Amino acid sequence: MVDTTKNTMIYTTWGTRNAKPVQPLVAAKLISKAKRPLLVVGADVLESDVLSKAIELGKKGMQIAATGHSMQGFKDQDVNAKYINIHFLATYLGDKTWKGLDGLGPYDLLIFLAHKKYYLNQVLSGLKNFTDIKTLAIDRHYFQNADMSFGNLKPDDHLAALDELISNL
Amino acid sequence: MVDTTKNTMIYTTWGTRNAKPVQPLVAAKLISKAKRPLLVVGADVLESDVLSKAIELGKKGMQIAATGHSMQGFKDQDVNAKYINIHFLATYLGDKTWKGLDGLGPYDLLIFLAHKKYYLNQVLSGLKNFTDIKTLAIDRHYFQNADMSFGNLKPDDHLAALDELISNL
Amino acid sequence: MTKISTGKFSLEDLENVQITINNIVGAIETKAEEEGIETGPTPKPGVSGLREWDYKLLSRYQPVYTPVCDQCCYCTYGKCDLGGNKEGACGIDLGTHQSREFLLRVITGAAAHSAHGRHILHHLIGIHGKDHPIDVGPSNLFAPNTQLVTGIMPKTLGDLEEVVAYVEEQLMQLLSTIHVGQEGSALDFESKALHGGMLDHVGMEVSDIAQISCLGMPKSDPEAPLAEIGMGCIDSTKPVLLVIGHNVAGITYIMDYMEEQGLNDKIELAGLCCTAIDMTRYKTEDRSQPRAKVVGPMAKELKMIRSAAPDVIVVDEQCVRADVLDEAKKLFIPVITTNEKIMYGLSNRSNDTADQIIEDLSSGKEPGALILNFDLLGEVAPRLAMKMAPIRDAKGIKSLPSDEELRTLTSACVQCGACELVCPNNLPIMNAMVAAVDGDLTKFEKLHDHCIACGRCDPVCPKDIPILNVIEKAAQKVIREEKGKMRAGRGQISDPEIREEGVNLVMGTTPGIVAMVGCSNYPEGTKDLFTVANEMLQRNYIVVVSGCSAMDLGMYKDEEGQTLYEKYPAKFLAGNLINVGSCVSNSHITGTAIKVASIFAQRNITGNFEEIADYIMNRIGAVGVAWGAYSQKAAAIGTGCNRLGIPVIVGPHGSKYRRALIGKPYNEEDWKVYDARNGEEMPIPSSPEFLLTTAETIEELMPMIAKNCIRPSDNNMGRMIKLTHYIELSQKYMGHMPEDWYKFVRIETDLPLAKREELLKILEKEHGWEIDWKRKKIISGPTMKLDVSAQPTNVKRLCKESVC
Amino acid sequence: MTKISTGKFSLEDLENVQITINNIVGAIETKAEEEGIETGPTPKPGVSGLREWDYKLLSRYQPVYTPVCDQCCYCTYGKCDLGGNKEGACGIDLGTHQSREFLLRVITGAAAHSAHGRHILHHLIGIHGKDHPIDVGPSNLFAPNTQLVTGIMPKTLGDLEEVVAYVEEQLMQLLSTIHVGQEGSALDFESKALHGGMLDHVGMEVSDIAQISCLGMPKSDPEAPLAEIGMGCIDSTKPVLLVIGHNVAGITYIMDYMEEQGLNDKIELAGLCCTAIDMTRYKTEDRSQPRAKVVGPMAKELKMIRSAAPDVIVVDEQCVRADVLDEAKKLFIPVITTNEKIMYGLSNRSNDTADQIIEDLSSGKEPGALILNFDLLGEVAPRLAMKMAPIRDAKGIKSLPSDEELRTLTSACVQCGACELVCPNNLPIMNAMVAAVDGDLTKFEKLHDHCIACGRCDPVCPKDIPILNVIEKAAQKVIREEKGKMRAGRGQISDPEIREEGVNLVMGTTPGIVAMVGCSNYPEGTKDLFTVANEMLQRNYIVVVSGCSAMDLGMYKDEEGQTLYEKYPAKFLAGNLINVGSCVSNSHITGTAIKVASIFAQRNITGNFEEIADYIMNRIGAVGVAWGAYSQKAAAIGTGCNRLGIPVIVGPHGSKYRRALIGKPYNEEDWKVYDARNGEEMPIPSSPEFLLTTAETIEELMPMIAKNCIRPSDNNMGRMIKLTHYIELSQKYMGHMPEDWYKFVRIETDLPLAKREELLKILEKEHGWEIDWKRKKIISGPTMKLDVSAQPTNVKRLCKESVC
Repeated sequence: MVDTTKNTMIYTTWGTRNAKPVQPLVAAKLISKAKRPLLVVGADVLESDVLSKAIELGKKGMQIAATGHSMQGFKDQDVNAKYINIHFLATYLGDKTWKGLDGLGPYDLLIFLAHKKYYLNQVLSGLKNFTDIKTLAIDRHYFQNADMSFGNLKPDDHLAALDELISNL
Repeated sequence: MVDTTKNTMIYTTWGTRNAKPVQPLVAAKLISKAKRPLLVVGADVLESDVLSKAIELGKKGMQIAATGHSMQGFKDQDVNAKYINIHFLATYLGDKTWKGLDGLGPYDLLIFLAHKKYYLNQVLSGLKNFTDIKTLAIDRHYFQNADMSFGNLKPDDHLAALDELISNL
Repeated sequence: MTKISTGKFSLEDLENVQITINNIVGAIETKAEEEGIETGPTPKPGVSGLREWDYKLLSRYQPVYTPVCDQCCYCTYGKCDLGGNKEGACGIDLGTHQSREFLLRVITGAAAHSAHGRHILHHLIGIHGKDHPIDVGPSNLFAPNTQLVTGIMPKTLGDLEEVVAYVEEQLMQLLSTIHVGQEGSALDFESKALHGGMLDHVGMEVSDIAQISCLGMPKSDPEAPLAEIGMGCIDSTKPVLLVIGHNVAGITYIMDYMEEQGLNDKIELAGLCCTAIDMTRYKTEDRSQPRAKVVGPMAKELKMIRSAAPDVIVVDEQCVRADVLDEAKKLFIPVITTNEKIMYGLSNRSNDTADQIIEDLSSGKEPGALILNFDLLGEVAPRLAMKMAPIRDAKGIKSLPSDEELRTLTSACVQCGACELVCPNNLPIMNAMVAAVDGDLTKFEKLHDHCIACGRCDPVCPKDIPILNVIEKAAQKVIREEKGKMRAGRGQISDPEIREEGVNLVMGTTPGIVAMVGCSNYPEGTKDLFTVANEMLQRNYIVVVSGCSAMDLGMYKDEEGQTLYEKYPAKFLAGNLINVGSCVSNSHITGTAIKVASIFAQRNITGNFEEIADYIMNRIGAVGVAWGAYSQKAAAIGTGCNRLGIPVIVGPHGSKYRRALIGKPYNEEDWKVYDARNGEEMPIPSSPEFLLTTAETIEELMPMIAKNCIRPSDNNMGRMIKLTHYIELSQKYMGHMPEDWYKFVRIETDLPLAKREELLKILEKEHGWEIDWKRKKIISGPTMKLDVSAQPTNVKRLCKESVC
Repeated sequence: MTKISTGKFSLEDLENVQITINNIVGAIETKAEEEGIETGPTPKPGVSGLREWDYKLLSRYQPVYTPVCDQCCYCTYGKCDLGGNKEGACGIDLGTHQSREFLLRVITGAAAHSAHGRHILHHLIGIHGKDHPIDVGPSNLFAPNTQLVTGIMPKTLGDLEEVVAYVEEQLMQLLSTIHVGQEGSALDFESKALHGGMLDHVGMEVSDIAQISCLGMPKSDPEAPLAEIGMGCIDSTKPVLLVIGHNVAGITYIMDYMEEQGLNDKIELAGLCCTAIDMTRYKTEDRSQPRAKVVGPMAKELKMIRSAAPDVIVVDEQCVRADVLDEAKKLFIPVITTNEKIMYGLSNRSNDTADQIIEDLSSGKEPGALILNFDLLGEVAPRLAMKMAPIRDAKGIKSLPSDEELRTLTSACVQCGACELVCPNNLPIMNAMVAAVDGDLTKFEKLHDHCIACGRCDPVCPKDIPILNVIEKAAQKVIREEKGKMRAGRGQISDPEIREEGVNLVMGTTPGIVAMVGCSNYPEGTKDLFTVANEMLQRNYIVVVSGCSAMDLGMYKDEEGQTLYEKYPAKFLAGNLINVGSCVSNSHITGTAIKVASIFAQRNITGNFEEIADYIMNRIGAVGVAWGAYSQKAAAIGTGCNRLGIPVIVGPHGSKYRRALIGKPYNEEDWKVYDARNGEEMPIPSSPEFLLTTAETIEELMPMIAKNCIRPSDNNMGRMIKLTHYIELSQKYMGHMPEDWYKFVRIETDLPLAKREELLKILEKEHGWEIDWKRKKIISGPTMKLDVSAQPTNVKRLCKESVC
């Protein structure tokens, strides 16, 4: 078992509010409890072993918002993935009338995986300050602007943490 | 015994570095170990029961830098107090050639008591970023720009914490 | 050769054509020459034009940085953590970034004043024409800052356009240096900041002399009338028209409409901030009673709105809260914006009829309107106020809790401390809540004065107590008593006044000028300001005030029920209290110092900045105090004073300006100047000890003022007077004899008369000076000599050639 | 009545007097009238002059804020925590504060360009006089941005002064609104930001047309010569004179001195950033070989200095690292500052002799000098380089570690991760260290391209490894191969070119213009830029580049060893690659769009901003890409494009600009315009879908570009072409058919020819459209009709009166 809450070292701060570090089990529970979770997967997924984990997560029934060109990784996989630009996604999420990628209504939990740290932290900064949507980062960096996040992890530990998370869904 | 490390709530942040919260006993040890400590007492000392504690500290042999008009409180008390404007003090402390209030050389620990929170935090911001001098705040607010600080305390708890500190010197 | 000058011309061979010549190359120098005035070395200096002077200042008064943030977020390489003075991605370190941040505040402030100047100048030229003469009172030196900096001696409104254009050009150069990858030296950023501060005073001067010349404002009038001031003086039984801002241009149309329509008695016209001051100046050069009442400075804005008294709010620009529209909406108060700087997202109704606009606003169809057409504004605002008052009465709109509700609300407090944590002054709100539950409102009454009504407390209360409303309700008794008087801004100090008082200032027999300026972000309430002014006036200092400080000072009365404005006359003489006017009138304070150099000392000021600043620094004992400074404008004003060698003290909140300029009295080599008679170095007292610093309390402030009025040029009478006040104020407020008093003693006659013997003993005993006790003379000890004919200067080129 | 115009005049009755008339009231309108041109409704618009247009843009493209900081530290009430969109002490909330912050970045950028313009204009007028004609090539429309915005049609350098003065005035008005207590509406701050962006393009245009007219730069020349570029092309066996910055004014004196003294072959003259570009433009209008070599953009600065190759560094302004002097000092490289914007605290030696300065700098007595006298600069810099080279050789100065040291240093790495945490791109430095210990440098070679050489890693290493030097040393092999070609900036697009290509653009048969601009803060290295340009050029897009992008693009070669500049011609035609020039040349990109409206569509552009922006937004398929945008200038450039209706995509770091402008395609009511023929509403495709947004990767970027080149005015051929590229690029780079492709189909001929049948099937099956399979026609389904004679407009007043 990996302790995903240990290293929350940050380089700069946006303000006084920082993400709560979570363990994989807690993250799994959060996801399980969510009614409309959305897994947002960035293009970094294509450069690592994380892709298979993302697909596994998708196969658990979660809808995937594939940002950047991560769609490449979900082609012909049996997952519900749709492309959307992450900045657009964040914009639409701020609009209470938006019906989601599938037209079925708003999401109650966003789970982020495989993003550029500086970029996602900005997107999360917008969501944190201007929406009520809960956000969870299960990436290998500590995303301080999420509501909850894994800490900074080594690649292997990260994969192990994702495995633990998936096995608890 | 008061736990002075519990409440480190802050309203805004300067950056990623925050003061280490300390217990009175630890503060006392730090002071005892210091070769040239300087107790910097602000004008808020005149409006509270803290004055007697400041005088007790002074009587332990520590030199007092009396900022604002706190000199009023040290008049005819048997303590070594000298008036200095706190902004001047911070300026001189940044100058390695300054010989101190008594001409005997540089200080190795600054202890702060009875200051306006926003004002001292600014002074500490300068010291933190541009000097190597260790700073300790034993005030009733958490001073995040000090190296070490009590947390936010209720007035009575603060007096008790000062008593504990003094008794351990 | 026919000489051409600016102005309008008809030429014979160009029938029916009138040419307006605006600029002629070399015209500044030519004109100056014609008038027998030599132009100094730096007319219209560029960014580096006065860098050598700045470096002189900065070598004695070194920048001290107290960052408000350890990070930089200017560009997308960042954000960067510069903590511990690390370098960011562009190579800038924290110190240099702080100097850049400071520069940014200064030019933001300067731009606020100068953009105001550009606006009102454009407006007034539109009405009065470019040839409208500048008339500021009994002065030949109309525009001391302008002439000093640009070399231009403006005679007409049109002449001022070139001045503003110069300021705009220079400010854009400075703004460009804020960009990533520009200046890399903290000292050069500081020099740029000083440049920006200097420009600010030019911008302010243009604004104020233009409006004084056109709007019937008092012209150097010591007997300018007294206006009513304070929340307590507003009669809310009438329709209340509240004006907020800094630029009176549009408001004059409202005032004229009310006058023409005979509405002066029917509508309560009240103003907040400097527009209020300028409303009391508008058409009062005949000393008639000002037609508007002054509520107070920015700290009263939210309180005034929350009182629900205003029926219409008109805002113009600067120091207007960003939430005025939101707050007003809740209380069904329509808001009219009148200036491009603040439009609040409202529809532009400038081309609609008054009837349409009044209908839409009074029906609530629109929460407000943008009206840039002042004729229309003049009609809409008063008519709307008349219409809104009964509508709002009928709706029974109120904001503050009832007595009953007050008890319920205060009982709800769970003493969590969140409000105290977010309060800028960490005020003891919890204690006041507890006391109020027991019916004791005195703690809230005290809070009311200390509270700057920023409203940060409201949203954090876990019990949803509307804390600010509770404070305001609980303090109703004292608010009703907030009635005072303020002398309408008198404008510049006139030339004859300078002639009379100059010598006393330079010799020190008038102990000093205390300029109390700036905003109302006070650490311990507004009364502190009164306390300081009263003390210094009793000690015969000249107290000059402006803007927020001028307002706040009028809110308090002495034991006899008199405000300081009623108690003290307003000439430029020792022991007088002078309100120069609104924020832009601050230029007259620096202008006064320049005038002393010009009129009393006969120095050439035209394009001759360095020499005059050097003169002022070494001879004029003036100290600026911006006790409640909050804004970028205050940073600009202070920095402009600094470049002229005038030191400024700000309150503790001023530490958040990020940098101070503080000297080191213990470094003897820093306190030397040349004697211009022979170029020899001479030691000077370490005063001013700083150019910009903070003080913690007014008790600390007062002896600081007195001490820092000491100048090398003091004669023995002057030095004795200054030293007396320094020692007395230290003893009175700090409870001690200052440690360094002896350093200012050159000769026994410098010593305060009443204590001379006592002090001679101390000098002998504690400092080892030799005293001739028979003649009560000092034989040895002082590091400086008294030599009133010495000519102290920091500028080598100003020394007689023989030696330098 | 005799008509007077600006210019120089002699008058008979004023003997020997020559009057220069600069401004005549109403002159803009008069002049335009004389030339048969009607002035539009908004010459020289004020801050609110185009607010209605802005509100139209902002209602479809709403601001989206991604704060870089949740706090505000503008004034001493603060700092305030605005987290969760709370209000601060002045009443401003986080969203509004972000819009203010964005405005500040925009005007900072605009000021950087415009202050540069003011400087070089002043300089060139000093040499060539006010009457020097503007000559930018075969164009009657010299200054499209200037004419559009101000209504002025400049003919001479002197005419440009009024233009800059207008920009300065407006920028100061905008800067003033940054002050606390000004604007309270986020949308009005956005409108102000758009105003600032528009001003930026005017300021840039003035800068560039002034220098093109005076410095012998290529004038709309498609055959402008090719310059050498890359760190690998610098010959450090010669004395190396390195120039850094953006303003070539002073550097031309160095180049002339070298030419006169026959030093061109003796000194290696190399440039960084836009000064480098302008050095390759200087005196190359005859297509002669540029005399300077280009090192690259800002990301190469620290690497170039750390290589220890430069013997002298000369800096001017903008995008110069703040630590140049410190870094250079360590390597005994003297630094000369030449511009008031960057003085680095160096002594002003402008009045000293060349010999004195060279002596003091070569002896190490002074680390550098400020020289504002360009004649002196021209002599000192080359002579000093000649003198320094042997001195530095003799000292054996080197910076990069030896092979041996490299191994020791990389072995010292303890894999703590501190460097990766502070790296702006979180680059995998630890892995590269490990690999290097085993002798594998390929990971460092890859890092070198991704690394922007900011140096944030160096100070945090607990083992004091000079990480940046390690990267540079380890990548020596690839650095030596960094040799490419860049076409010298050709300047504007000429009128004849517009006439030829305009119709293809408006009808869409040229699939679009991709303007690749801005800085080098790339997320994944510079090669991405090459990849994008190459792809789009092969697809027949017009690719326009400038500044950093223009440089970086020249660093890469295709399989045949050709750079894109060598491979593609540089006319304004489909499939051409055009380098317009340096940063200020970006104005020619917007200028091109304005020219299409003017020359091809015969619209009046004079003071007619709204109509032209409306035209461009609805008809010209242009997309700006600032993939590595880092600076405030890039924010200003992009925002200026936005006000003209041109969408811009920035790289992921661009999210740190704090706000994007993004539309909502799912809100159908947002995607309607009027048909100007009759004022009826007509639906339009949701393209551009945004005005400013970010993309994550270039694979995502490319289909975004293609899609957002779609415009309502596309004819069926044009739409088919654009759709083909959109679909193909999505499939190629994203691996999927885009979801929304069908929304752009109006008629079967809009469908890509090769896939028509397949796509018709999808339309029938998945979207329920009715298809006539015999005739292969769409019977029902599309929400829009194809009507090439429709005149889409967002501006009601431009519709025929009958209906609107």
